[in-house]
Amino acid sequence: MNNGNIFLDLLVRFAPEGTPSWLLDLSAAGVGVGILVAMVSVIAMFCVWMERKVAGHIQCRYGPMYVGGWHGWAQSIADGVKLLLKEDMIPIGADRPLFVLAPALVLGSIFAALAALPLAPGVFFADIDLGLFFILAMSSMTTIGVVMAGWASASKWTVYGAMREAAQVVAYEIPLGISLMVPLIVAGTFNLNEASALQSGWYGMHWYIFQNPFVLPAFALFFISALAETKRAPFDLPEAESELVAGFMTEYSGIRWSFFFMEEYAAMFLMSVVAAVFFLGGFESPFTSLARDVFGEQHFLASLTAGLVLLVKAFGGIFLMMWLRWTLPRVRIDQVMTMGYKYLTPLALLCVLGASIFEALWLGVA
Amino acid sequence: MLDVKTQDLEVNMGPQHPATHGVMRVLVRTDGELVTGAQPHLGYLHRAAEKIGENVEWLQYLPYTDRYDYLAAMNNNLGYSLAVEALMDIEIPRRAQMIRVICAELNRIASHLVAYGTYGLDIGAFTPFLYAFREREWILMLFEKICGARLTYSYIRIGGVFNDAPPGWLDEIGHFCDVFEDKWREYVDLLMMNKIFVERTAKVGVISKEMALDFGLTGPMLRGSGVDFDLRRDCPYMIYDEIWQAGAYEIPVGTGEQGVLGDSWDRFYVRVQEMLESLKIVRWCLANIEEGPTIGELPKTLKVPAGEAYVGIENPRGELGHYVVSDGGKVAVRCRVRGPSFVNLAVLEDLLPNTLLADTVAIIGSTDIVVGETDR
Amino acid sequence: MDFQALYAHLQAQGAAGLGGCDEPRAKDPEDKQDKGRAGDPFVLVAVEQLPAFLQLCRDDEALGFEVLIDLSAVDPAAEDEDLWLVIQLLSLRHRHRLMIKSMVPKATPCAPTVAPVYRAAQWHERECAEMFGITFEGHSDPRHILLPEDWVGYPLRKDYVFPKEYRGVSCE
Amino acid sequence: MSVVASYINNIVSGVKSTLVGMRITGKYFLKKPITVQYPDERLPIPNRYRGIHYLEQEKCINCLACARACPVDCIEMDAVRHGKELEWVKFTIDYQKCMFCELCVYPCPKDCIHMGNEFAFVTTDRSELHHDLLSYKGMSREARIRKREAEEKKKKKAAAKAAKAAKEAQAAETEGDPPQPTEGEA
Repeated sequence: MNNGNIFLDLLVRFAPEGTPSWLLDLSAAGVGVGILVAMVSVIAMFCVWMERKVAGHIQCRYGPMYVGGWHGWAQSIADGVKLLLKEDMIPIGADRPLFVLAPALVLGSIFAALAALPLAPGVFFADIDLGLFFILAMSSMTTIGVVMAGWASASKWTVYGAMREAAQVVAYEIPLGISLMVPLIVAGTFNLNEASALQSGWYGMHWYIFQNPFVLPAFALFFISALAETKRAPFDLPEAESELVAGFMTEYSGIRWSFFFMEEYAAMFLMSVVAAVFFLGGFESPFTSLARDVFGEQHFLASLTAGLVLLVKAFGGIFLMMWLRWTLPRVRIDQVMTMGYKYLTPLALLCVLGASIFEALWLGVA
Repeated sequence: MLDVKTQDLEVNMGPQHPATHGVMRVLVRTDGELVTGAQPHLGYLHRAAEKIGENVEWLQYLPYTDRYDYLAAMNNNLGYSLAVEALMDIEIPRRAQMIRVICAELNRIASHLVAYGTYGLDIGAFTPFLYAFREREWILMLFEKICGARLTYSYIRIGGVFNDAPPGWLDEIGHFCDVFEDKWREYVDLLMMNKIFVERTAKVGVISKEMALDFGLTGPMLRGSGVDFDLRRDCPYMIYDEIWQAGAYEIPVGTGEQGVLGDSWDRFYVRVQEMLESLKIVRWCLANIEEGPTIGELPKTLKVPAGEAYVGIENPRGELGHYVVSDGGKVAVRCRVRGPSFVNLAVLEDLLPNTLLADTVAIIGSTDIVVGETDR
Repeated sequence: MDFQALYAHLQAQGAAGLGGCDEPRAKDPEDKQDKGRAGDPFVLVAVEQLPAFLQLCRDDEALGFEVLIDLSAVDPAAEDEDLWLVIQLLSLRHRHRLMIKSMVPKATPCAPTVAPVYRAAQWHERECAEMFGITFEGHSDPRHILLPEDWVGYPLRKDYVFPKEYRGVSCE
Repeated sequence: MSVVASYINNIVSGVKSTLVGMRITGKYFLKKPITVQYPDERLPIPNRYRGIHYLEQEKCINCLACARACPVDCIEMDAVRHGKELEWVKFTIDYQKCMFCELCVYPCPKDCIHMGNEFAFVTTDRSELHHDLLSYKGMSREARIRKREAEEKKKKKAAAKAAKAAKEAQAAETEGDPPQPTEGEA
């Protein structure tokens, strides 16, 4: 029986008789966290490499080509090692405890949010009924870390970056949440596993965006808000390298800086997975349904296919984010606010209204 | 009511800042994101070019002219050469004039490409920068073929040009012209007409016609404010008058199409359009170029008669003036350089207050300065 | 208008401080010492009257010099008693130029500021002041512009001696 | 334009221009990059490239024209003249100063200094930027041979002259004229 943690299940199965249950719980959590951290780090590193390659090819160049041989695949690892070995600098005027805590908080909260993601049907770190709620709450925590970093650095540029981040995230949490309500109305659940499973009809094409005409515009709104949430161009104002030097992370260097960097890519992955689950069918696709038919519902190959389908969808979203970043200029802070409050929020509300009416009529008919 | 007042923040933009296009410092006083005062500080790249001009021989000064506006070195060479030639009585062969015009106009395109690319960078779009540099690279390669250098050409000399064009060079330029037009379309679509770019630059940093004249702005800064004036047409030098009479090119002027007349977008669009006009001039020269000598008859040692002359030419950034004074000796008495960037930059003091911090970057970018020239 | 017409017009208008003109001429074959004079013509204006003169140049319809292109100075020789203050004007309407020259004695290097007439002159005057040591009376922002505030001497003067060091940094 | 119309227009134009931009960047994403992988591949360097100088030492006559033309005085040359032949001491270019303007190339009467296509000139020591263009110091073998030949010729000539003078002197002596002052030199 699934009690919410597959690692605990495995441990219970293989642990020697008489092990105290708190030890089992603790070790299961430890293993889970370890795997999560490793997985997210690998994904973030891959995303960094991918970003550099995508940017390169969009700009008629190759991007990294040397480290590791094939298309510079080991570039991120090399960079990571370099960043680890760099001198850890804390500015003299900085607020030391906050300065040190900020990257940890940023990375920690994004890891916590990622814990709620499903890896494959039935494979997850934490099965939370209010999963989406948890993800949104945790990913908002990063803002606190960013503001802390900006303030603690004792630099004018970082304060600008931090204030921009705070204003931007406050503005975009609203359309982000509201636009997510549209698929929630269709799905009726906050649980990511369940939400994904509900799209399995129509040979795996019964995605929410096809279930209700208002989900597609909601998806566009969600995607734009997610860009702003993750500080991606054209909403990368907190960093705004041509205006604020490097924004809130101006004073950071070495591994602490790389935490912010990893957070950005982890957040991109998180948002892409959420988009995939709540708009684009989650695990479901014709391949998934085919694999299920061929191998059987519980077969691990079916699960693998499902997991890969989700991964492909997530990376599709990440690619779109990169594509946008290397196409668009940056918006100004007041335009960010205008866009958030005057365009995205009312449009998202309209989508909710439309989806509700459609759903009510549909259900009424059916 | 509560009277809440925050303290103004003084921020040093520069000397090392991505938006100042070199080592310039703008002391910005801000109230939150709002800029309440700005003061440009120059001189970080001051290399005493004018003093050097008084200490080296006439021809030896040529390489130094490359170095003030290093993005348009051909134009600088040309300006200096014309100023010295104004004192001397020499006939410049027609082929040399044609090659001069081709080089100057290609260099104008290259310079505007950098302006376009870096402005995109200021606004936050990275990709147009590399697209622009791709075409600029081509132009630099063409220059490399004719004079051997990519940035500091020292090619246009007093009395003509140093070398004749190598075989096939003119055909390559023809090919470049054909390809460039398609790419130009992409520049406009990708950045100039992008909604975010328009929002960021239209109605930002508006320079009225009166203000432009009062500040002595020239070049695209002036034309962006709707003043139809171009030295190539209105104070013609070399063969530009002939080209204008032939109807080969037009002068783009700001129209306020996307916002207000004289805003950053207008200034920028003038530059982008100028690329195409320069291309037309190059095409005309390619069609009309003839064989012939490329250097006038010069004495072995350059002798410049006593006197003084001022010659202003249309640099990509505005009027580049050289005021040279000679006493008949081997060395200039005075070699004054009127750099357009220097003059155009002065407008920042009045333009920046009451804009947002992000606009500051957009406005500095729209003046398209080269710090090598402001500081000389 | 060409230079003669401009000069005649200036004379007719009774321009303040107008003190003659100088035009290029060929070498005098009789005189061995004479080098002739090449280049552009200019008008000579008394330095105290410069603002009034420029005001006329700007506001007179026939002259119509909207733009002050350049303002700089020349130190002709170390032994010379005057600095030249040289101003280039440009008329966009009439497409003509005018070079104006004023003599500023080295003994009392003072000139009235022309920035109220042409705002463009402000930075040029700052540069001129630090490079030649000309004091522009009434200038609103008399800071150095290209050189550091504590720079000693006026570099573009012919009698300028290059410093051996600046703030402990050797300049040799 | 009414507020609503401009509101909708903003959305439409924003989406449209974004799509146009994405089409362009997407097009280049699929194309082959134009850059070359520098140390492995190199772009061709044109003939007129202004790189590190090279000197055709055989032709050079040590006339200093290039050194005089140099705006930064970075060329130093020194040679001892033995008749027509040159014994080279140095011909250095200080690449800390050189700005590759090619002004030294044009005035050369013998067309012997050129700018090559070598541009990578990386050292860890500034003194190495003081580059000696000489391929040999002193005199070349040919020059030495020529010098020796010239000297021999000279000697022969001198000998012949001396012999002639001696003959003349003898003749004069036999004629009984007073000796001439030039005789002492012979």
